[in-house]
Amino acid sequence: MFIQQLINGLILGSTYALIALGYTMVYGIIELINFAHGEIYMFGAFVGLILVTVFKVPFILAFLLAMAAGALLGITVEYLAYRPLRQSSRLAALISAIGASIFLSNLALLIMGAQPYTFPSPFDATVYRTSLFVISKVEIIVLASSILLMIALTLFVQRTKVGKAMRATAQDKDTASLMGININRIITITFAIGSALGAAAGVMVGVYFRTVTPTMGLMPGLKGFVAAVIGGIGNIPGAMFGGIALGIAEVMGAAYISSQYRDAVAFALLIIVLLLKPSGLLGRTAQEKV
Amino acid sequence: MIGPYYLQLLILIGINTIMATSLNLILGYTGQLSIGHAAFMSLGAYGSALVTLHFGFPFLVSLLCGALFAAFFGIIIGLPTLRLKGDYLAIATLGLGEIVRIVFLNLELTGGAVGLRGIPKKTTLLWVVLAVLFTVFILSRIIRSRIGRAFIAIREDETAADSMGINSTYYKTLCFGVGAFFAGLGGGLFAHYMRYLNPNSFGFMRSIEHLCMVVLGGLGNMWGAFIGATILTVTPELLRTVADLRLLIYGAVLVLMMRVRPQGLLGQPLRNGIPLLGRFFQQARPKL
Amino acid sequence: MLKVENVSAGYGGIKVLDRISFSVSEGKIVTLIGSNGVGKTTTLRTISGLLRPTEGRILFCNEDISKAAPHKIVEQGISHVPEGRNVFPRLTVKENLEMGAYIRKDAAGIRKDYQMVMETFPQLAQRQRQTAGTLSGGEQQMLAMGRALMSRPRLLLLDEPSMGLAPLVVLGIFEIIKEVNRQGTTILLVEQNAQVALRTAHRGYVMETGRIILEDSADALLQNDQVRKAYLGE
Amino acid sequence: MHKIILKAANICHSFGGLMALKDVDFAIKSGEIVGLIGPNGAGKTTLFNLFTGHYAPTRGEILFNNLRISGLKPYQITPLGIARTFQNIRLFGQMSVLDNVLTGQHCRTRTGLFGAIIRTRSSKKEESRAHKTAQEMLHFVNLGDKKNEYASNLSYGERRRLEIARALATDPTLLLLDEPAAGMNPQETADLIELIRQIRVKMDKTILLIEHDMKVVMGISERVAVLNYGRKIAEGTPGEVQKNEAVIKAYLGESA
Amino acid sequence: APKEPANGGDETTEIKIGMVGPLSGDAAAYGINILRAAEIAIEEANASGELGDITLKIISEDTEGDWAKAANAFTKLIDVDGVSVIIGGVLSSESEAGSDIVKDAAIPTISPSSTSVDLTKGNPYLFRNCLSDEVQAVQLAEFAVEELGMGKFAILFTKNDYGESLRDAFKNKAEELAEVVAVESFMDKDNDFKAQITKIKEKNPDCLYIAGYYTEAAKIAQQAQQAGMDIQLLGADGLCNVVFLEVGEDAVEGTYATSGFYPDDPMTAVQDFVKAYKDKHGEEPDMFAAQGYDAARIVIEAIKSKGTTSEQIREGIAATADFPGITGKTSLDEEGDTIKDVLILKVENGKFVRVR
Ligand SMILES: Nc1ncnc2c1ncn2[C@@H]1O[C@H](COP(=O)(O)OP(=O)(O)OP(=O)(O)O)[C@@H](O)[C@H]1O
Ligand SMILES: Nc1ncnc2c1ncn2[C@@H]1O[C@H](COP(=O)(O)OP(=O)(O)OP(=O)(O)O)[C@@H](O)[C@H]1O
Ligand SMILES: [Mg+2]
Ligand SMILES: [Mg+2]
Repeated sequence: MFIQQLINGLILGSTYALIALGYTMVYGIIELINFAHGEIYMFGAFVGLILVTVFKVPFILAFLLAMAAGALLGITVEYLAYRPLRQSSRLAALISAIGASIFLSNLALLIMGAQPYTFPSPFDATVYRTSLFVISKVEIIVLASSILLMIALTLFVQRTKVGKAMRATAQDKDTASLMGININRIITITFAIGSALGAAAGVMVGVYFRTVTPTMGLMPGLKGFVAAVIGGIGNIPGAMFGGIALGIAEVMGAAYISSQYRDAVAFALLIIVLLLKPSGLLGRTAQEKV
Repeated sequence: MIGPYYLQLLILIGINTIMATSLNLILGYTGQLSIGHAAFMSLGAYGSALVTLHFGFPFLVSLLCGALFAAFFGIIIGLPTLRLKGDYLAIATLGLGEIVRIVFLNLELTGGAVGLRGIPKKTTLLWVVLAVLFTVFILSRIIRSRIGRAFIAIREDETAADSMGINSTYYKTLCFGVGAFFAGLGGGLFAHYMRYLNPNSFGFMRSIEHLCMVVLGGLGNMWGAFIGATILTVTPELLRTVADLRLLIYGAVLVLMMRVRPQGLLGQPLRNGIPLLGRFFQQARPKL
Repeated sequence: MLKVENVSAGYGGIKVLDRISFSVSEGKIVTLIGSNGVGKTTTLRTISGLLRPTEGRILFCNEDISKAAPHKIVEQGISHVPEGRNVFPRLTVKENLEMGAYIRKDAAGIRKDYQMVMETFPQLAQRQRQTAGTLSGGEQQMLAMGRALMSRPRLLLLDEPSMGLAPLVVLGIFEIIKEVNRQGTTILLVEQNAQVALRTAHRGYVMETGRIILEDSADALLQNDQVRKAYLGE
Repeated sequence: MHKIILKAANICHSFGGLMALKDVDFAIKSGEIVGLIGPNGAGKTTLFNLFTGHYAPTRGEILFNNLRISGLKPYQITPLGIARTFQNIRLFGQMSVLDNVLTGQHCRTRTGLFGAIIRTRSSKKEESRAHKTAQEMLHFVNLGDKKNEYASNLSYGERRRLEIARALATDPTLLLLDEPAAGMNPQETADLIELIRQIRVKMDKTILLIEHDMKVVMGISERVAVLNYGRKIAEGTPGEVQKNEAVIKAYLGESA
Repeated sequence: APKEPANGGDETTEIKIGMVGPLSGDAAAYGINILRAAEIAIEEANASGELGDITLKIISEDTEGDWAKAANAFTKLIDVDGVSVIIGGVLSSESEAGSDIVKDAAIPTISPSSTSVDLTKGNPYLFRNCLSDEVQAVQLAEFAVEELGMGKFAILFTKNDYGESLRDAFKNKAEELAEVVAVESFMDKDNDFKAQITKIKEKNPDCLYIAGYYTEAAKIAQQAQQAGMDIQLLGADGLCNVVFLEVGEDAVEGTYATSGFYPDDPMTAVQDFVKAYKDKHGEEPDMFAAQGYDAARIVIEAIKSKGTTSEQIREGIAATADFPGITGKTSLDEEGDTIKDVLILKVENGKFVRVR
């Protein structure tokens, strides 16, 4: 049973990781807790759903289009709600983000209604059974795609010029602009990528859990944020590990302590992790230079 | 005479003012990002309601019990987590808030998911006004003292504060304790007004609401907390006239308000992008 | 090469620069000296586009750059070493230098210049993989200089490059400034250390509370009584 | 009179793999002004950080007035009588100038939560005493007329002086100044030198300062220690140090 | 005190009916469905002229699913809008928070869906017309043991008052008749139940009782199927929504659920309602909608029989007996609680069919 629970945690964790990746991306660059990320995730799921069910678009295409739509929405939100606050405190931007999040989820409610929609699964329901555990094809795809995205994203940020420019922008915008970096463009790209990932997560998780609702972004958005922080702010592999840590903590909490205290146990474990590693699992622990 | 609805709004404004001012002490003055304030509120609410129900304590005593109960947990919980900084602290407080909520959801004593019923209605507008004045009085006294300076020093630069001989762990804990005390007071008033308690109203979104009040009003400003609490209590009610569009507009209002006055209504304007909260909330600058 | 005409600028409502005018001709080192807070840094920030002038205009190679964004100005060939170094604290030394060459496309040239910077600042060579935030003050200053050089600027704006540096390094830095200039980069140098600045520069301007009060060749300024008293501490 | 107040024995400190300080021995006698110089990255600021408790030494021990202070936290060390300024100015920006200095008095005052709320007699007395001292400090560094400004609105030179006033307000016996003259012009530097002298004469403090401006170091120090790559390579009077071959090679350069 | 609507000189009397429930947030689906159905009932009543010159007007207030905000909604409806009667709250906590408010204001209130134990006890102004959890759970437990021959039960309940009271009732009965081997919980709106399912699977039960709502229940069914659990699923009225069938697909085949409402019931009242609802909103009404419709009907009948003041409406509602609702024959006991028949539905070929 332990192995099965571990796998359960791993899969649940990778759904969090999918969300956390986009989260941490934006978070790492402009140090903004992009509260609306959960709504972009929801939006992506809806776009994917509508394309597949109403327009009968093939899944892969719908997936890509949803990512594009997510990117577009992310850019719009950034432009309207965050850019005007670029020079202000992080908290002001946080409140603006909360406002944007409330706005978007209620807009979706108005348009789509409150009933959950069912996402038709594009994958067959194959289940692989071993003596120790059971895993389905969708689960493998979810896990694999989160790992792939993490690797791709890490390489992008660490190795490419744009990625480095993102990190530079994250650390000091003025100085970055003195290097010839177009700050607005970099931030736009960041939001585009982060939001596309958010939308991708929405579609993946929508397919995996089968339902799409206007409020589906809230909890996962929160968990994505938690995962991103647990992993170390702005750290892409960290987001992945943070997500998985959260998933496993939840599952183990439910399995071995009490399902009634599932989230409580998960949070308690994570707080303990933070106390041991105050800047996240993979965060830099370098001593502050005085 | 004002009607019950407006009376209720006034009372809620008062309670929210207490919540916002006490969070302001933690966030605005000491610079600690806490998003678990609702948990302290619930501790105070349940604490005071339980002593009223089980021991029949007089109202004032039960309020005090609730507040002390919250303060006690504020300190116990705060002590280990206050080592954390910035968003890491935020996550820890968020997590603790959720833990408190889930515990209440499962405790027999507090009625679990069904909630706690039959709390006598004791809170009146007069009590609320007195409690607000009391809170503001005590908090401003603290802020205008050596302790308040220590709080602000920690907010501005913890390293430098350490160098002034300020034991930042002690003061952060103290600040959480005091903040939790008043949050608990607000919770007690709330419980004895609503006559019913259920953990689900003390979740993460409630904490976020408190946060919005403080930021909207202006960090580190007592009046700001009051104004923020008033606006965010009244706005959703005013918007009831637009039914379907209510929260849609509410969200847009939050965005617009921040656009117009990013420093909060009564906050100080920023100097060249250096936010009110000094280094801490600014994007990382090189520390030379 | 650079012409600043009647430029005013400031922060929020506060006007810091009051219709200042000066020019920097190609191939020269020009220095701007003045006490703390007179607006030297503000001047440089206005030139590099971090601040918008409220009036007047700035011409670079006869093109008006007063409304251009900072990154456009860099592309024009102006590079700014900001006061207080402002290195990217969580990028490594190497990555910081690479950011300096952000606008360049010639990989080979970049590699060559990277070597050049490593030779110029051997102390940085030992710390290529260290994150810049943990460098000592002086090391950060070197890094900021090196980073600016990596963009191969036509005009280099230097804001107090000697601040916090060991005497030996200060001498070295000014040697480097001269050397860079000899290789064809025009330099606008802001310095507290007026003595060295005037000895290095060809021409100097003296600022006082948002205005330029004196301008002359550097040698002449070194001899100027007023300057000697106020800025050379004699 | 000339008793040793600070003594560091065999101090080593490493950051990860990097040895920033290696076997440094160092002592300061009461009433001295000592200069600490050395190339950039030599470990001077790190040494300060060890003295004030911001880091704990990897090896070695530090005694202050015969009390072992290595391993203590900054807030424990400051009350014992060591105060510092920072290389990069670290003021409380959104606090008034006066409040900055009052904060310096923190470890010399006692008022607790109760006293603060009730405003007891003793807390009022203490507060007015603190105000008086703070005003004196501000006048001393010539910032008397700026006391109600926000610290972040001060000019650079003023900030440096405010930091010194704030440090003095902790009533230290030993004052550590990290590059107090950085970014100042010659006139301001001259004023600063005068100020440091006054601190010693009028306030009877022992001073250790890091500085790259030789006019300052050689002008006021009685003794100068030189660090290079984490090791102490020379120590002596300014005259001796200036002539020291190793110091010239590593730090001063020929022409200085 | 309740305010009578001012209708000086008009021939028609307008009665305002308040509605309190979550119209946004996580629980919005429940509130919106109830509101839609109540609106249909009221439009029908106004159109049919059954109330003579009385017209009804519904005023709805959103709670966002938060009971504290529900308190504002109740007070506002009573104090500002002057409603004579309220339908709501939807969630139990909302009704709990409103309980004292409506009692103080003497405004009769009928909740279409708040199931928490003893909710209406001691409050003469608070009523409800939803199936009692006790009755549902007990009857299903008996049915499972006696008709289906089940012996080893597992329970998976949602961590709110609905899930808890179902769990309590089911567990007691099932333990009495057979054996309960596992009891696990989950949170509303959870997506992942594998940890609980894995745990339950270890215990090898032959039957799983899901005390929760349709979305989560469907996912549980699916995940259980995927985990290789071959198990009989049981549930309560919370399952009865098409979403359960759509999401659950073949995993929910064979599930038995108690319900008060069966949309394929040939009864004309039911068919009329289903048609009206479908025409207006394009989807099949669920149990919430049906109960909302019935709550509104009970109010209308009360007005018809007793009169238009709040007190009269209260008397009318309290007197409800053998009311032929679309959710079955409904009577209210002296505490204001419902007495109603329980149906048992089974999922067959992707549709609910009535088995009892
Ligand atoms: N971000 C800012 N916001 C508001 N005022 C500012 C800001 N930066 C500088 N100032 C003010 O503008 C004036 C000029 O500052 P500036 O930094 O240009 O001086 P400077 O000549 O470079 O001085 P220093 O030698 O100290 O670097 C000063 O009075 C300063 O207080
Ligand atoms: N927190 C840290 N992490 C890693 N390395 C550090 C840290 N702090 C300092 N160092 C390194 O230790 C060495 C000594 O630094 P220190 O700041 O003491 O130099 P310094 O003598 O004060 O130089 P400067 O005169 O330039 O200020 C430097 O090489 C620096 O890079
Ligand atoms: Mg300057
Ligand atoms: Mg140093």
